[in-house]
Amino acid sequence: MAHKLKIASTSLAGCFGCHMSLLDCDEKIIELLQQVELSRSPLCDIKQVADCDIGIIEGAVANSENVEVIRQFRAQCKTLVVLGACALNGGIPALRNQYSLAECLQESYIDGMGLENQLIPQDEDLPEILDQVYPVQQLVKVDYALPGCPPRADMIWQCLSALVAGQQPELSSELIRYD
Amino acid sequence: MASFSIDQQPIEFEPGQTILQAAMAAGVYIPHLCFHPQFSAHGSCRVCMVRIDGRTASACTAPAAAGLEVENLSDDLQALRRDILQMLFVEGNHLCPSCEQSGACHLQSVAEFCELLMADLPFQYPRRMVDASHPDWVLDFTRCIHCELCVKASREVDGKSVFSLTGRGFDTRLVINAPDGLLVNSEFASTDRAASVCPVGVFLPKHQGFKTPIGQRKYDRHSIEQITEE
Amino acid sequence: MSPEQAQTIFEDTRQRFAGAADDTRLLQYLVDIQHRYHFIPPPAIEALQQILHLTRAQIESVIDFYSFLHSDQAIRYRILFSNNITDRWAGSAAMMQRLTVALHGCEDAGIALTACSGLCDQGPSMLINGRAIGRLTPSRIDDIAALILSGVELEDWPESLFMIDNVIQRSDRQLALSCQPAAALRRAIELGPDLILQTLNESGLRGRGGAGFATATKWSLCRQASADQRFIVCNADEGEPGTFKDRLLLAQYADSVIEGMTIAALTVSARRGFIYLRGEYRFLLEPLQADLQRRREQGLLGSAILGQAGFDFDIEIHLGAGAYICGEESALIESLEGKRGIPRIRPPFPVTHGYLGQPTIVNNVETLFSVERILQKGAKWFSEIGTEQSRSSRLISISGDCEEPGVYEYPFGVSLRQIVQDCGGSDAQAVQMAGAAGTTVLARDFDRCLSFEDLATGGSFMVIGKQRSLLDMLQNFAWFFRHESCGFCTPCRIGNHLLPELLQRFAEAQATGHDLRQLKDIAETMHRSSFCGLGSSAPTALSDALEQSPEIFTAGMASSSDNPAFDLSAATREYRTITETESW
Amino acid sequence: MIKITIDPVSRVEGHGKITLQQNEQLEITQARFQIAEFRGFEKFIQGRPYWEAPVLVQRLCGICPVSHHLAAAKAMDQLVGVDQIPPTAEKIRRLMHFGQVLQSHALHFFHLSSPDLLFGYDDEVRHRNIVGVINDYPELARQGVLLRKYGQEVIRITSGKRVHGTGAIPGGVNKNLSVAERNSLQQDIDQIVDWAESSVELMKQIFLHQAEWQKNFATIDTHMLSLTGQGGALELYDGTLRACDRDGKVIFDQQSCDDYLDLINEHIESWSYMKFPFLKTLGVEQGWYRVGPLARINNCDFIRTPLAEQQRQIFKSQQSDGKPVQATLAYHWARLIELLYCAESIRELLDDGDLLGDELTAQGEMRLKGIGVIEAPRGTLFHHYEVDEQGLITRANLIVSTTHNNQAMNESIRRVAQDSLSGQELTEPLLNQLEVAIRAYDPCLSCATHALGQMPLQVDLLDAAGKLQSRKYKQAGN
Repeated sequence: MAHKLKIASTSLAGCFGCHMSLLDCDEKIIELLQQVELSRSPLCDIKQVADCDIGIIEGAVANSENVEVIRQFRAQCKTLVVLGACALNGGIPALRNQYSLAECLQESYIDGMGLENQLIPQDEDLPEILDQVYPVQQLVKVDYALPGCPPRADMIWQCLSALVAGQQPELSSELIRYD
Repeated sequence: MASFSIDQQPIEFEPGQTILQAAMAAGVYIPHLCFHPQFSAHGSCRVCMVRIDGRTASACTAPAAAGLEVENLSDDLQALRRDILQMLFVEGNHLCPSCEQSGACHLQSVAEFCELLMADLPFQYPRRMVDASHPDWVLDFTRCIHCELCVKASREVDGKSVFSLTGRGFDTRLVINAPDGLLVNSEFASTDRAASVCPVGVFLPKHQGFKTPIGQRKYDRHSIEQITEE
Repeated sequence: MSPEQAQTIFEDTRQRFAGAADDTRLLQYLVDIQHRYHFIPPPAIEALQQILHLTRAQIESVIDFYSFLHSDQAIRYRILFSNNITDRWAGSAAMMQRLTVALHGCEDAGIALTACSGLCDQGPSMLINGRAIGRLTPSRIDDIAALILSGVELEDWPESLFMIDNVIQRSDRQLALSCQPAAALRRAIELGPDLILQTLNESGLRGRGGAGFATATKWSLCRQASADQRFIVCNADEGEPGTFKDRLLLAQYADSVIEGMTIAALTVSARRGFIYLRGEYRFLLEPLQADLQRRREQGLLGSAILGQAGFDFDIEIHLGAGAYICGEESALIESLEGKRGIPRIRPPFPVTHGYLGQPTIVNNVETLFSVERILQKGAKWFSEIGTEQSRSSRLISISGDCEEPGVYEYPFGVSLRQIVQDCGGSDAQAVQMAGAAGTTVLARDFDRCLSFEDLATGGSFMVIGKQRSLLDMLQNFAWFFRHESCGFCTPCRIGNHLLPELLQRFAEAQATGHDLRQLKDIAETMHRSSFCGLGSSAPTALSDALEQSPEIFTAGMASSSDNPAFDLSAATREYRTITETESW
Repeated sequence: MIKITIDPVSRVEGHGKITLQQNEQLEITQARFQIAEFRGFEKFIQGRPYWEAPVLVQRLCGICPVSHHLAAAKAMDQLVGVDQIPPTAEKIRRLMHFGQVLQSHALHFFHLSSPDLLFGYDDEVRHRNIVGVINDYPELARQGVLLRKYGQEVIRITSGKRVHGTGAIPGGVNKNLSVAERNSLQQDIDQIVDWAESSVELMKQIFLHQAEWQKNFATIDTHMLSLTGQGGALELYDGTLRACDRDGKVIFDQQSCDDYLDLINEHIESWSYMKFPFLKTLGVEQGWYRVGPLARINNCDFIRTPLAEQQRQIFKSQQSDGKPVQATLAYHWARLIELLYCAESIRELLDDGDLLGDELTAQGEMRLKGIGVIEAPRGTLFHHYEVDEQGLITRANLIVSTTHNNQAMNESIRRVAQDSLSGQELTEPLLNQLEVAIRAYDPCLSCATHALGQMPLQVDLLDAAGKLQSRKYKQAGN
């Protein structure tokens, strides 16, 4: 029996829209899921990313936990596929880079409307927030970047189905949309 | 008529035309950003780099001459364009998802055409104020690519000098000629050509954003190489 | 500023410039205003708007472009330390530190860095309100601090502080020849334009600015261009880090240079000429003005020069204001026209469409100097030494790690080994040729020759001792180009902005394989696609190092990983500070 | 003391985790659901032009972007002085939103929760997922995928894209439906209604099959908040606020959404980036409540569409005393009733000629404040914006659905911890019960897919001083 490719996926600071676009491959996703083995992914209960053939990341890097996860993925996955504007240029979360972190926290937890009390959350179990939102490729090497918010399903499909078939994906301009 | 070739295809030209002008007249697309047919060449964006008889040069400034062999869409030139385009993407705040210029933005469409998948340089995320002082227009300066088309349009078409570039180097920025630097106190009028010539999303008409549905926007219908600028 | 003060400045400005209001002189007015008020006050801008019919934004954009002009506030003593690598090697950082400490809390003084001030043979150096001070030592710094703290006007400072030495270490036939005012000019009048061009052609003279374009050809093209007027410009914007030979020529051979300009004017029928003098050489302004005046009085400038009816030519001096790009000839012309120094699209070239769109010859100081030599002594005398493609000799400015810095004249074809030996740079690991934008020649290649065929130079020759870090030098050059890129084109504006930060990762030994690749890619993009020579040559030393000295980069790498360096603890520092603050 | 961390529980508007503390007797002394991510939308939207808001803020969530898009658009209607958008615009928006709720509910049930429900929470980890469902119940899986696809297509046709489109603009919409588009949607709608109906049936059977367990698991008695429509109808797009107490008695009703700040405040805990909303009159301790399908089906008096109304009555009959159904797992059932309601409503709307109309926007006098409230798939969603005279946003307040359930989710995992975990060595299936509880809420932690599944279960053994002594990961699979 042919070796089933192992795939992991996760979302960092993002909205999950890229995973949604992956599911927008519709019936084809059933086909794809049967051809691969899932490692850590939102679709299953496997908790840790193991050695994988393909890792899929969406979302930007905004806190210390994101940094840890992205580094784990890079270390464990042979091929890293990065989805979406947040991951590739910070996307909407990067609008926060227009302000300092202090200003953002101040607005949410001190000056916000309808607050009963005022304090900045801080707990040993909470990850530390980064000074700004960073794109993924400023931390780790990216093998395939699929832009878009989210990348269109046909682009994701083109990329993943080629990788699963052991081919080099062709991401031509007709598939590329940044918005 | 004299001719030269672009990617082996013969292109006829009029004396005085640049390579880019001749190509556009012949319907051959050379990716470009800061050039607009209504205005003199600027030469700043460097996206229209081509190879002319083995030498790399910008098509918007290079005069057409008989017998030239011009290389345009070869892999290494497209790669060079991607390297230039990604610099523009990391310089400003080009967040296409929430930009109302999406689908009608030259920078976006040229980059999509050139198959730029990601900008692999450190993003700068400039912080600059939005100028919404004018009743009809908002200016988002963080998207400016310094092409000076608005500067020229204001001067040459509108007969004013509302816009200037100031500063030097990476601090180069667009400013408005008004005592307090605000658009509303300049000579700018809502119908000025300067407002409609921007290839990116600096000039935003107020209250109009997102009125064109996805699928019907300028570059949804045709990709950029099929559209001639008006 | 009180309304009365504002009114005074407004009126004063109007009166000074309204008489001959000329918007091409905008930069000159601004330089003057800056000098007068220690900044450009808003009422002065208003006055200029009124008399020049320019918009406020147009004037402010010029102010913003030049680093010696300021519209924010008056600072009585503006001090700029030359940040050229040779000044740093000579200890400028410690001098700056010393002065900063001494002037701590003094609101009258502002201290910052500037690009090479052209005193590399007598560094470390500084500019104070545009006046140069070299040979800084702790005791001179203390003197300066004391003068500032006691509020002594700059004019009343001891002259000894401002002494500039002009050291000729080696003369060959050109420097050895004295200037006999009018000798060359008389000869030129005898010959007439055609034979002047023929003489220049036979001499093999090529432009000394660096590009090496044949001078006779440039002049012929200018002469042939149909036009109402023609202009002669002497490019004295000697900004290439490490070069100062033009400074010496302007100080000691000004007559030759001016005569070279006059010969050019005769050849192409130009009536006006400019010397574009870099702001850093402001101390040469008055002597040069005096030279010009003397020559006018001698009938060597003005109308009917040497009695020749119709031979009318005069020269004015324009000051730059801290912009390296203005050494590029088309940017220089923009600056002469009073604008920001942004290079123009070429073609057309200045030689047909230059100042005010008219044919203009822009020649380097040394080129014009050589013209005078050639006309004095003949083409054969000039061309009998040198190499096939590089006739005669040229001047080089030697600085850095050598015992005898100064100006040297060598016949073309001399080996670097010879030069290094002559100047006492026996411990050199390399030589930086042609400034920050030039090439780095390692000691193993010292058999290479000074010539257009092999190693061309604009005149800068910085000797790099074994004890120096090449990476440190690259960082210094990266700082320089970030400071000096005009910002017009994409690769130069952004590439030069990104490189210092990347190099810093290597300096901190945090870099990775990814960062190394990125350095190469950015350099390549800048080199291939920049609009002008500044951008395309800015990464030359970096590219040389990547190729010739890869070990300096590997030493700065934490890993060869494809992942970029990322400092998590730096990125979370702000959060920790915020959450540890009790005052929320 | 042993500390157990389930980290990350990503996707509740980002990332969350569960932490438990066990003492030496293995009793659970603390259980917390913490939100570990902070994005700062309220700040960074400041200074942006108001018309960007609907497009920009939908990026809060890729699973229910339309809900954010429309809540913001409704706020923008107020800003541009439009109290009533044209019928075409309103119906296009409603259609878009029905598509949204349909696809989101389908996704949650079929792709994420059905493995727990079909195989049990203690099924083998490698099998307990959508691939297991595809293999064991291929037709059900296919129906789930196609139901979701249909919802996404409704969104695409009305907003231009399946995820993060641009359909709604201040004062209306930017497109209507073409005849061809209408026809294409009509083609499959009967099938969709059928599948929706059979999914409710399936869920009902599952619930009733283990009724006792289903009714008790993670169950807590809470107040409930939702919008209701005309006459107390189930309403997803518009309406007034109604809150009922634990016994189903009205706390307030027919309250204008514009007054939400008089009704709801938020509390901040240092251990979570997610705030804790509460009913102002009842205070922090007593005022917390639940939102979402369970709250909506409990709170409403009837459903306008017949098939869904029938199902609602069956659902309500579970509670003989007429009190609200408080079973946490009943969220799943309520959710599928809403799925059916959406399918029926789409069928009805597609027959409405207004969808093809040309009047897309209305105009009015600019105002400086706008509040838009909508029922997102996971519950009531508040968007509040203030702008300056120039049209730039100066302030914003967003209370997203999942936030309302913050306290309830914490209470539910405490309940599970006490009932099932306390006094035991913790095993993966036991810990999965915590996830099953959270999952019932379908928290939009970038909106809860089976996402809790991606949490590595990290168990930290602490000494009495709270110092870490050892750490092990409860790993499943691999």
